[in-house]
Amino acid sequence: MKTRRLTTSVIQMVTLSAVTAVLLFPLLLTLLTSLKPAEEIITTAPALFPRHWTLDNYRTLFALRDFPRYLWNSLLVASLTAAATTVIAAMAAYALVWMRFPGKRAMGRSVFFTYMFPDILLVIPLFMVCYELALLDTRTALVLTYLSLSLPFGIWLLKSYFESIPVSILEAARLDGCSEFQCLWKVVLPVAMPAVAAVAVLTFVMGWSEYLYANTLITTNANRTIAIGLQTLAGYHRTDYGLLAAAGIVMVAPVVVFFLAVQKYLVEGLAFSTTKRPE
Amino acid sequence: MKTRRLTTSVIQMVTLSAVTAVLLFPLLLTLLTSLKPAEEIITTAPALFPRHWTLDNYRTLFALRDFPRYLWNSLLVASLTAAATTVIAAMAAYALVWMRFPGKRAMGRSVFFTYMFPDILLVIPLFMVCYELALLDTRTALVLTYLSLSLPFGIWLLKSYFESIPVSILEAARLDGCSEFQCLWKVVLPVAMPAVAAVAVLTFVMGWSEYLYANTLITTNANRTIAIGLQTLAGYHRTDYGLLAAAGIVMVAPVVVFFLAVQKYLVEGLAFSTTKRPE
Amino acid sequence: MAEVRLVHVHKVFDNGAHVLHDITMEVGDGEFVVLLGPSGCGKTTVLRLIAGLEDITTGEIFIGGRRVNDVPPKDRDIAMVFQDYALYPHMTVYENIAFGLRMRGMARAELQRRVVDTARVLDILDLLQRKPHQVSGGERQRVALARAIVREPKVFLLDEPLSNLDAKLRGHMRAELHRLYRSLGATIIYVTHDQTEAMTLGTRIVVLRDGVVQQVDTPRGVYEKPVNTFVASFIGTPPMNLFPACLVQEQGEFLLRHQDGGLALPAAKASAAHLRPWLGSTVIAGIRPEHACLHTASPAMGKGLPGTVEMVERTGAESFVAVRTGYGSMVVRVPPDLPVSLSSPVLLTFDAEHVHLFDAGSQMRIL
Amino acid sequence: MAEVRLVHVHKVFDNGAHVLHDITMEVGDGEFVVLLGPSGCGKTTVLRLIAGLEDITTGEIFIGGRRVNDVPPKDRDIAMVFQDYALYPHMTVYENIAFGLRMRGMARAELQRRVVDTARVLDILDLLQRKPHQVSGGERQRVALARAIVREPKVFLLDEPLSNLDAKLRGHMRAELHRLYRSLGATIIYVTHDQTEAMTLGTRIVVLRDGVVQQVDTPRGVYEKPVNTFVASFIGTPPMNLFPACLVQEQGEFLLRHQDGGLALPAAKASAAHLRPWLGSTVIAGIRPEHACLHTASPAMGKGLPGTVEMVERTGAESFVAVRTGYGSMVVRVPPDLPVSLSSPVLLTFDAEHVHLFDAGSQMRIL
Repeated sequence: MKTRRLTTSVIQMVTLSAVTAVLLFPLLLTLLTSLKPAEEIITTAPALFPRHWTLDNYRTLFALRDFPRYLWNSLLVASLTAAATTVIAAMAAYALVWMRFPGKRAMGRSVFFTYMFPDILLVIPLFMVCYELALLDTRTALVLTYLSLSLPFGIWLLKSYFESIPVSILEAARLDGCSEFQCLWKVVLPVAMPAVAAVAVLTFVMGWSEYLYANTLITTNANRTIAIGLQTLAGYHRTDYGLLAAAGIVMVAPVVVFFLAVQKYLVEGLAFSTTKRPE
Repeated sequence: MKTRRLTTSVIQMVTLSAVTAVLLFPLLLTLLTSLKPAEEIITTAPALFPRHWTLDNYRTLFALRDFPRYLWNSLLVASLTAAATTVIAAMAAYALVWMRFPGKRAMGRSVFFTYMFPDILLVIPLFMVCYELALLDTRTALVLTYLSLSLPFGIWLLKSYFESIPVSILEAARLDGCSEFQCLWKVVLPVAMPAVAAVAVLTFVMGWSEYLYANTLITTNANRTIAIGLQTLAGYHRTDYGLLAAAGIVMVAPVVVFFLAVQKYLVEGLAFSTTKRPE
Repeated sequence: MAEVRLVHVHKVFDNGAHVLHDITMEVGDGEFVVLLGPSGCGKTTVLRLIAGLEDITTGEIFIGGRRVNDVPPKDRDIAMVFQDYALYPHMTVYENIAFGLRMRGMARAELQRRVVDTARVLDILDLLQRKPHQVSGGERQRVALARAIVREPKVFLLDEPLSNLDAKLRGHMRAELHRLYRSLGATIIYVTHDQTEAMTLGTRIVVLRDGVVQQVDTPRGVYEKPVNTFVASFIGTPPMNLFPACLVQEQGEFLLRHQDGGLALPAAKASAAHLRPWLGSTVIAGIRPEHACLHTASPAMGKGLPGTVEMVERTGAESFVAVRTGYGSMVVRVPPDLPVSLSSPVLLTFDAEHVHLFDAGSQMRIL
Repeated sequence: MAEVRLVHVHKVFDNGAHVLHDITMEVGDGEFVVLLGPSGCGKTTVLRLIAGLEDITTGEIFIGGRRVNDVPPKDRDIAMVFQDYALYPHMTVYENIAFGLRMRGMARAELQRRVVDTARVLDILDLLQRKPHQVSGGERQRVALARAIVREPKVFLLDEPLSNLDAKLRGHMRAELHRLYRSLGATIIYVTHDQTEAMTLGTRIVVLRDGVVQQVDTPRGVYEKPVNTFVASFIGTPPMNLFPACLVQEQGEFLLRHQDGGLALPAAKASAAHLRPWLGSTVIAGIRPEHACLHTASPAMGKGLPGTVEMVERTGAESFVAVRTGYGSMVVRVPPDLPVSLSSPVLLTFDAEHVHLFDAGSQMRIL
């Protein structure tokens, strides 16, 4: 028995490591590239691991005048998007699930339809809208645009989760003296914390890494986000893969850290039901 | 009573129309723009509706030598992606939910982690991989890339849905003589039809409208998809918004038609649980 | 504490389902009234209307003399125990119990005293710091009760509170609810489909069917004088045996005639004037399993309904024998050890004192 | 049909939970064996091991003499009825019933004949074209049974098949299951936590607790001679009254002494040699509610256990009185109309023929 369990553990670890390696291979490749000197990257026989480990690429990156500004812009836009999406989506999903109003069913469907809409189609109309509102080349325009992209998904995910909460808990809260807003704030949100966390993280990542709209709506260097910054860098340093890889790693680092911190919540939040083992 | 119900109906319809209009406003704007002559688009006082309705933009579009080819490429890539994703994701989700193997739990989490990964970060490594495999500038490269992007989402969505299927149904099927593959094919897939349809549609839309990778991995005009085609058009006809709008409408039309046809399935597929009215 | 009154209440759902028809009932101050009926009869909807969780379509509801049609749930001063307990999963037991008081702005010291007092009454003092998922089903039930009791509401509404417990625990909690009711002197409205709960807990029972009140009476009244065949067969396990018989009068005696003889109705019960309209016509006779008697000795021993043994169910403390007769299958209660063999011929006699008669058309009670 | 044998079966789940301990049992050809126990006792796991839905950790399982440890579920020739029925929601009732035959490649005509025959037996002929969600709970139950029966398997496994039905339907389906069992002559293994089902359906009962077999006996044996206090209190509603008493011998008679007197054990039951080891020490006495007698007339009327009435539960056909005594609360079964007032003093006497004695330490039966 004991030997068998040990064997199982070993098999588990090996399998797991292999799978993780495959899934994370692109990330690993980028990380290793970012730690190579230039002559090891552009070569006829590239190796996986650097022969000479170096932080030169990172030094170069942070010495670039605009890079910290890109980081700050992305942080600002992504945070505001995440916060606004979470709050608005929570209220909308609450109304869609538990309040009665005309056209509710159709509205629920529309939300999903919007979610399915190809982003690229909205570029031209959104550009026109921003132009009319004199919002072109502002970070406000980006936040508003990202909101319109992330809300459908956020509402849908929270709605799915809310639907798994028994309505009796809300009714108990109402009998206990809660207003609708207090029901949402004191009962639904704490119970749905995993889904709320998922929406916040996914929205943050979207805002952090979005490229198409950031490229269309932002025109001056001062307002560029890091996704565009990477592209700009690629323009100036077309063949400097080491520098680009370092920028990529810097860009993804906060996301990975954040994800690892909240992963338990996220997974719970997305596994709506669990197959229970029979007694 | 009757009056009241009528009033409710009217309110419902009005609300619904208003909401739909807001949600579909960008699409409407694009549609109307595509039906305007050029002089009505580039003007200091643009109107919502065309004064002169025209199909000129569409005529111009289809007269462009490459446009039909872009459409065909997109159709091919999107269909293959959708088909492959659905089949592979179904098998993977089945294994993750109902089969036992080491590291299953961690693998389930990895899937979600991958889903959360910013696409833009993968551009460089995927470019390198395609280069090594001599797949640059092929539609195969696009399909493989899109698969790697859509599988995590597809697996996650099907897994969530599968988890809501009682395991006893599968066990009954096994006792009735089904192999694992027959369980998937004869029991799970028909029951999970809504989720399967959702994955197929969403994946198709993704492949149909993806821009970043199509732009990176495809270099010759013959292999361009319609998303890149639009960008190319925008390059040649930078200010011809009417033409761009027409291209956008052509691009989104099959998606809208397809969506309307299967929307009932989709919505059912995504509402995992329903709040039951008490007796 | 207060009384609750429903006056001509109707409920029609948005989808057009007319689930409650003209419900008029009164629950006196300090009464324990049980709403009993099969699933889908609308009993839970009545409770939800009283709580204010659903709007009533027409009619009026009064709590403590005040019309509450338009009063929101939180201002009706009622407490409800839900079938699934509806505990807040993210709060400890203490916070669950305290939540309602806190929302009403009670001072901290008073709140703490009340929560601890209530927890002591329900014997859950040592669970206060746990989360709901860390306590057992029976304990969760107690927490739900504590949350209702701590508020000291005018009326308690209980929606099938024992249905999620296993049989053993259900018996135990039934006794405890009874004790609690006596010590609180509360007004309680209790919904169940379990007639044992209704019989043992209620001071009065309201039997509902398809949204219509069938009978309002004490448990004993409902059991001994069901107003129609529905109530007669719904109350009692196994249910009352119902069979058609012809009512005749012979030598001044009322007689239920069946193919193999007749059953004389006791003079004390059968008043000639009352039964005359049904003379000569077929009525539905009802007899409970414990008021029928099984004779196995000799099949030719005299008056009685002959039949053959179809099934024997022995529960240990008693046995029930299903006998196939000319009027269908009839169940008789017999002592646990009575030797009965399947397919053997037997004779049934009935205790005439306990025969029920119903009109064949309206299904309403005659006698 | 075939017999089923489990030999020293253990089950340890992946998470390390050791849910079954050394289960050895035999189900004869054509027997109806009920696995009975509280939730969490492992009874469903036993069924799933026999079905092959779980692997056994150690031990052996034989079906019809063939060792099936490594035989996949589909080749064990067993049929299972699941607690939630597990009907295929996308197939009609006909397709549900036919699926297992179709998977085994049965010819179309033969298949159709078998499905229709089975549907006729279960009285669901007119439902064949409906989907499962279009039929009622009781009908779904019949479809699940039909799906099992149509295969004509060696063994039927039923996992709490009646637990999702309401009380009325449950009684009805119980009778029908009994009828079906008699007509099929099948080997049935039936899991339940409901002792009424176990008592009325099983030819033998296996009582499980925490993954250990407590007793294997006929319903009557389990009820009348429970091997330990767990079985004694698990079987029977309300449960057996258990209380400590001192076993002494006075004038050649064995006596259970309690504070207010004693209870002489009948000579026929009490053999001196057998009871000697416990003489002078405290044992646990057990008496069922129907074997205790309540005396209300005069509190000073003689020998008996005095107490006060704590609660009266009247179910209509009978009443149960809870009496608080020096040994805790005891429940007595009394006639339905016996007038008993709360808090009044009463005297309990016990039917010595039906007293059970258990060892205070091991909780095992002595007498």
